[in-house]
Amino acid sequence: MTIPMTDQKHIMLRVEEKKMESREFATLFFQYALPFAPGQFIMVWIPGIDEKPYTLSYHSDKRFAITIEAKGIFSQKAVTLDKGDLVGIRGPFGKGFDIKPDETVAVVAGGFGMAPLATLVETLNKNTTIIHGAKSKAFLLYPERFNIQRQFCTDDGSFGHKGLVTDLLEKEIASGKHFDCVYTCGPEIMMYHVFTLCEHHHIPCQVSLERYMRCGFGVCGACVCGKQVVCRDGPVFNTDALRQMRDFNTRALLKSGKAVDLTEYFSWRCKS
Amino acid sequence: MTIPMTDQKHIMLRVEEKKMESREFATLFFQYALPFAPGQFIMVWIPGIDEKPYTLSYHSDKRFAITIEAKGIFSQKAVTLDKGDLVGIRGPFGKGFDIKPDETVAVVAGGFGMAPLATLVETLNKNTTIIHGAKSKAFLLYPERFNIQRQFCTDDGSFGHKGLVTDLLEKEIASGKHFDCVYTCGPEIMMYHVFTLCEHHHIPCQVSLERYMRCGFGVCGACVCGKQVVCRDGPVFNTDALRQMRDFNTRALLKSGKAVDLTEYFSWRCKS
Amino acid sequence: MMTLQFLGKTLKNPTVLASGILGNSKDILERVYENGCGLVTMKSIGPAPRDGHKNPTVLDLGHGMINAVGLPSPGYLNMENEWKNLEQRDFPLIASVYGGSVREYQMVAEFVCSKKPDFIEINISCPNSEQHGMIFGINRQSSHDVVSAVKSVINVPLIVKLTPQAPDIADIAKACEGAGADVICAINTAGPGMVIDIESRMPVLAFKKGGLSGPMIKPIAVRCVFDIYKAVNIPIIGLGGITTGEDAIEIIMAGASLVGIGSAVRYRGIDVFQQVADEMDDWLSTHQLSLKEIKGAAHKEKK
Amino acid sequence: MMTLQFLGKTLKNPTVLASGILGNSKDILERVYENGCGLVTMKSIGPAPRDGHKNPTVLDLGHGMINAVGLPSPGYLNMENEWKNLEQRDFPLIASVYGGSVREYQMVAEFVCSKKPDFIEINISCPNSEQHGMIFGINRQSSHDVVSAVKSVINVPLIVKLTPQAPDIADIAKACEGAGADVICAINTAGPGMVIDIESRMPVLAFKKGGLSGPMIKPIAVRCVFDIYKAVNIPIIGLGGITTGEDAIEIIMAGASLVGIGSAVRYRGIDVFQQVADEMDDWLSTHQLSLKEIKGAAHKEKK
Ligand SMILES: Cc1cc2nc3c(=O)[nH]c(=O)nc-3n(C[C@H](O)[C@H](O)[C@H](O)COP(=O)(O)OP(=O)(O)OC[C@H]3O[C@@H](n4cnc5c(N)ncnc54)[C@H](O)[C@@H]3O)c2cc1C
Ligand SMILES: Cc1cc2nc3c(=O)[nH]c(=O)nc-3n(C[C@H](O)[C@H](O)[C@H](O)COP(=O)(O)OP(=O)(O)OC[C@H]3O[C@@H](n4cnc5c(N)ncnc54)[C@H](O)[C@@H]3O)c2cc1C
Ligand SMILES: Cc1cc2nc3c(=O)[nH]c(=O)nc-3n(C[C@H](O)[C@H](O)[C@H](O)COP(=O)(O)O)c2cc1C
Ligand SMILES: Cc1cc2nc3c(=O)[nH]c(=O)nc-3n(C[C@H](O)[C@H](O)[C@H](O)COP(=O)(O)O)c2cc1C
Ligand code: FES
Ligand code: FES
Repeated sequence: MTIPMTDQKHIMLRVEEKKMESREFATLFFQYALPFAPGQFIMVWIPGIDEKPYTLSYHSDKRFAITIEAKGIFSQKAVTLDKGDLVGIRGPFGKGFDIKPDETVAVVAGGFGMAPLATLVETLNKNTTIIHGAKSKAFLLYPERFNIQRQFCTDDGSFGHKGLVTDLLEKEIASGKHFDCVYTCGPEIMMYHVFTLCEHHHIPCQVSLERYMRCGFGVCGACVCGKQVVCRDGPVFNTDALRQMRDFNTRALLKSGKAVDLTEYFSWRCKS
Repeated sequence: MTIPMTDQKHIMLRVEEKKMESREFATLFFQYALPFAPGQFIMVWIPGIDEKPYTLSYHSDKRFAITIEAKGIFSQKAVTLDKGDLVGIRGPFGKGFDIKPDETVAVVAGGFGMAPLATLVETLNKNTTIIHGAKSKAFLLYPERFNIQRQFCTDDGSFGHKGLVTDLLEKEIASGKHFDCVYTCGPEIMMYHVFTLCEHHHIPCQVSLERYMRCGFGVCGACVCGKQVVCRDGPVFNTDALRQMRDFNTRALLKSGKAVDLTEYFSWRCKS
Repeated sequence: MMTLQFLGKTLKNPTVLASGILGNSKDILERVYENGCGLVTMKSIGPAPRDGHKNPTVLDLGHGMINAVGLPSPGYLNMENEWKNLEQRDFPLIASVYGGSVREYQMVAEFVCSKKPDFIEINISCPNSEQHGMIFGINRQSSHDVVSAVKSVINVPLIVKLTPQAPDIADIAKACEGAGADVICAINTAGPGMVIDIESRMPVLAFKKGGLSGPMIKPIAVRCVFDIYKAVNIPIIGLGGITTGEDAIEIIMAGASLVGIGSAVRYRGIDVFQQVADEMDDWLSTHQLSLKEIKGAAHKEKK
Repeated sequence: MMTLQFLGKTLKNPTVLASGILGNSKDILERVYENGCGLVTMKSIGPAPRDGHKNPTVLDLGHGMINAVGLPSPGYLNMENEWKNLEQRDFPLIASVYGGSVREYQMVAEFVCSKKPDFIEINISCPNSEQHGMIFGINRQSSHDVVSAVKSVINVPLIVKLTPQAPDIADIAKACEGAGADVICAINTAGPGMVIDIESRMPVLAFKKGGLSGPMIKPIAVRCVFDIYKAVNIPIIGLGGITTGEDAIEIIMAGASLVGIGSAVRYRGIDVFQQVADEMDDWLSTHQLSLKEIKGAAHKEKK
């Protein structure tokens, strides 16, 4: 018996173009034909720094991009990269969104959650409802992108509705609009509320989760979430999986492997 | 850059049928679809005994066979194998005969040399001249095979012409018959004389050489003959190669790697 | 048909989840068990909280992988929730432990033993930390010392996991057996190796070096198990590159009683355990043989 | 462009034919040279005639090979014809020697030196014989002893070929440097490994165990060269799995001055030397770099 095995050495690429989306968001473009389905991710290595997972925020036959929010050591370094700088990528990894053409769907993005959703949105029809929320106007990624109109909301009312994405989603549902599926990405607590709302209305849901990752291919266990392996079974999970996932919105593993509640997890992430 | 590499683990096969060609020659049949071109060889492993190179003496889409002459420890064991016995094979290895359809050719076999030539003969046209010599009648392999007629000769005159294969070949040439190519296999001294005769008459020649082998794929150096690697560049060599091969009919390496003249080489082979 | 007894425990088949593969929580260990694994191993537990190395830590080289995860661990005192979850388990469990000194191994193992795993494995063979593990496994005396220290404080069978970097692994195994080990587990990762990216001119792994695993190390694992089987009388868990049922049969013929699987989870998915067990079962029934009959069968001379 | 000076000899490029690959006669060494090899090595020469092991001796595992040829050699006294042929050579030559004792190494090397090879390599690292070679290469003291004994009787540069089985190969290299070695060659085959055929239940190699070579050992070779480069100041011949120009660049960045090629002859043919040299050349000119600039480039800290 022969098991097919392919080399996953880093593909070394130079930044072809850089676009600052705002002071904290940068998009890095690379010229490379990467096979990819919306929702999948790649591991991005900055030699000498670290390696982290990122979803593609743009993708075509010839090039792709990642959009990075400057947060910790790695992403702050990443947004300072410029044309000609070298990064290594591995992947794509994971399972993307399950997309059925001709469905009527909603896409709900929380702040930066729009990055993984962007390539999905580009495959959807005009009939799609897009709800995009953030802390404030500056955190609304790609304000001019897509030819489907978005409904915006901010915590501080600096743009669109003042309030939460779930407010807007609830209103849409209440208005009688039927959704075959709701896709969401954003802070886990937000995704949890979107999921709960969908459950209440019997709407299938697909969420894109985030956990600390090492291998990216289902071996090291860093990213396990309940019985799921986020890097391999996900990062996109559907309603069936979420119902049984006891760590969803409750627990995550620190780098040490210690299981902690999500508040502690995110405060750890903030420090490094 | 990715270099294609394929596993060469032994394919373990059970003897499907055994045919005693004579008291010293046995043909073992195996049911297995082996890609193969006449002149190539396989390494045959008898677990617990040894592993040696053999050419296929029969080959079809579904089965193949090797014909073995009982000589030393290994081949004496091989001819005692019977239906159901396990052997491992690796290969095929090497380059076979360069066959051009519609040529008028001669095939010259010395005794057991008919084994590697048999599958070649089966691809040739009726117009082919086959000359087959041996010590005596009992050593004339496959007396009933082929639907092309053979000219036989024996050292002792027990069958056909009394004398050497080169006598018969010379006669054919003298009679005005034109050959585009002469294929030969047999004792090296015989092949050398065939080659010399061909050179004299400007006839291209292809000979199948034999040397002690280990790897079968051009790495260990056991089988080197002049600048040629018999297992990989051969075992079939053409006139161009033979002209430059200073070890042809002169030198061979013993198992230790020691280069000796052919008489010493064969007397060593006789002992083990 | 594959059910077997192993040191008083009933296992549904001889497959074992290797330490450091997935085993970070009860939930995932349970899933591995449900996917056909006979016996699961937790990620190695250390004396103190440890983050492990920065990424890249794990790379797939095609014919195997290289890793320097660097023994991340919550630390043995910080896993109360996990132990509580594991109390409820309905599957057999190996707890793997490591330390930086004989005393640490002993301390961690003693504590972990109170949490009632079915077996305790000591990892004296990890190449991915400057201070931990491997140093013990390449020396006869230190292997002996750590094994006898741990053995004296636990009351479940002790598995000792060895490194192929030992110049004579059979000799180390013998020392461990003499010190009271109940089982030998062989092998941990081989090498170590290094991969340099020529564009950035940097070793790719943040720790630079890493241990090799997967198909490319199978011949090393088979040789180690073969050598150990000749030297000791305690059972062996054979692992290193086992990916198919045929691989499993091979290492059992070398002398293994159980078969560990790690990297193959990458190549065949989490249900590789069921696949390998089924393939073994098929092979055995086609050949009308039992596991017992093939154990150590490649040793014509002995047993 | 790739021409380089190496201990007083001019080499047309940094590729080296590994010992035991083809190198059985002057004719074939010459062909390897004509196919682009910068420096060729003869098959290791021993103190007495030796047939090596029975077949199977060499197997291709797909991602590399395993061999236990078993150091066949005509014996140093039985090669007069070969030496005569080699006198006429117009290519640089390494003669590789082995022995079963310090005295034998010395005896063989002294005699071989009188035949005027350009370099003598001592193989203190072969795993495929019960009595020869490897035992020296895994111990600091015995490595030192054999090197200084040989060094004292030869007048050409001395290359010492090491085994990755040494628990600390850099330490061995340092001992060899201290004893007078002019060059380190790393690595000989890794493992050893074993392949068992499950149908016959037999180890496939007649010698049972064998050394691993080819692509699967490249990470081990790179790590060894990296470690040795940090420890010594003499040049290194890096080999083990080198198959492409990029592999060659990688091991040079780890610290090698020359690049050995063995198993790759199987994967790419006898002209692999020219192919690798051309690929290196291409890479260097695309990157506008010289060999010198990339040597040891993966060591950001040092040199
Ligand atoms: C599948 C997947 C896809 C991803 N795609 C993207 C992407 O497209 N773009 C992108 O910028 N990042 C993405 N990430 C996150 C990314 O991998 C890094 O975690 C992130 O860039 C922060 O890395 P850091 O090392 O700089 O910060 P860290 O050192 O990890 O943490 C510092 C900061 O990160 C914030 N932070 C980290 N993780 C979280 C979290 N889970 N929730 C909320 N805040 C968090 C903290 O608030 C803190 O401000 C993805 C992660 C996964 C698992
Ligand atoms: C490419 C190739 C194809 C081959 N194909 C076949 C084949 O189809 N059938 C087959 O039977 N053998 C074939 N051989 C030879 C075979 O590999 C063995 O060498 C042979 O079977 C003898 O093996 P042994 O170990 O039994 O005898 P050994 O121990 O090697 O030698 C004992 C006997 O072999 C005889 N012998 C060995 N080599 C030679 C030689 N070169 N010339 C003359 N006599 C020799 C000696 O006279 C002696 O009687 C082939 C060899 C090569 C290299
Ligand atoms: C990513 C990864 C992490 C590992 N972590 C550990 C560990 O924590 N403890 C341990 O004893 N072995 C660890 N190992 C070694 C494995 O348990 C196993 O011995 C080795 O990988 C060989 O088996 P395989 O080829 O089936 O993977 C790890 C291996 C890998 C690939
Ligand atoms: C068939 C074979 C025979 C070998 N014989 C020798 C030998 O006689 N002396 C020696 O020093 N090394 C010998 N080696 C080891 C090689 O020289 C080399 O160190 C090893 O194969 C790693 O390089 P590679 O991966 O490029 O093959 C042999 C290797 C092989 C594959
Ligand atoms: S990142 Fe390793 S298992 Fe998911
Ligand atoms: S048999 Fe090894 S090179 Fe020909």
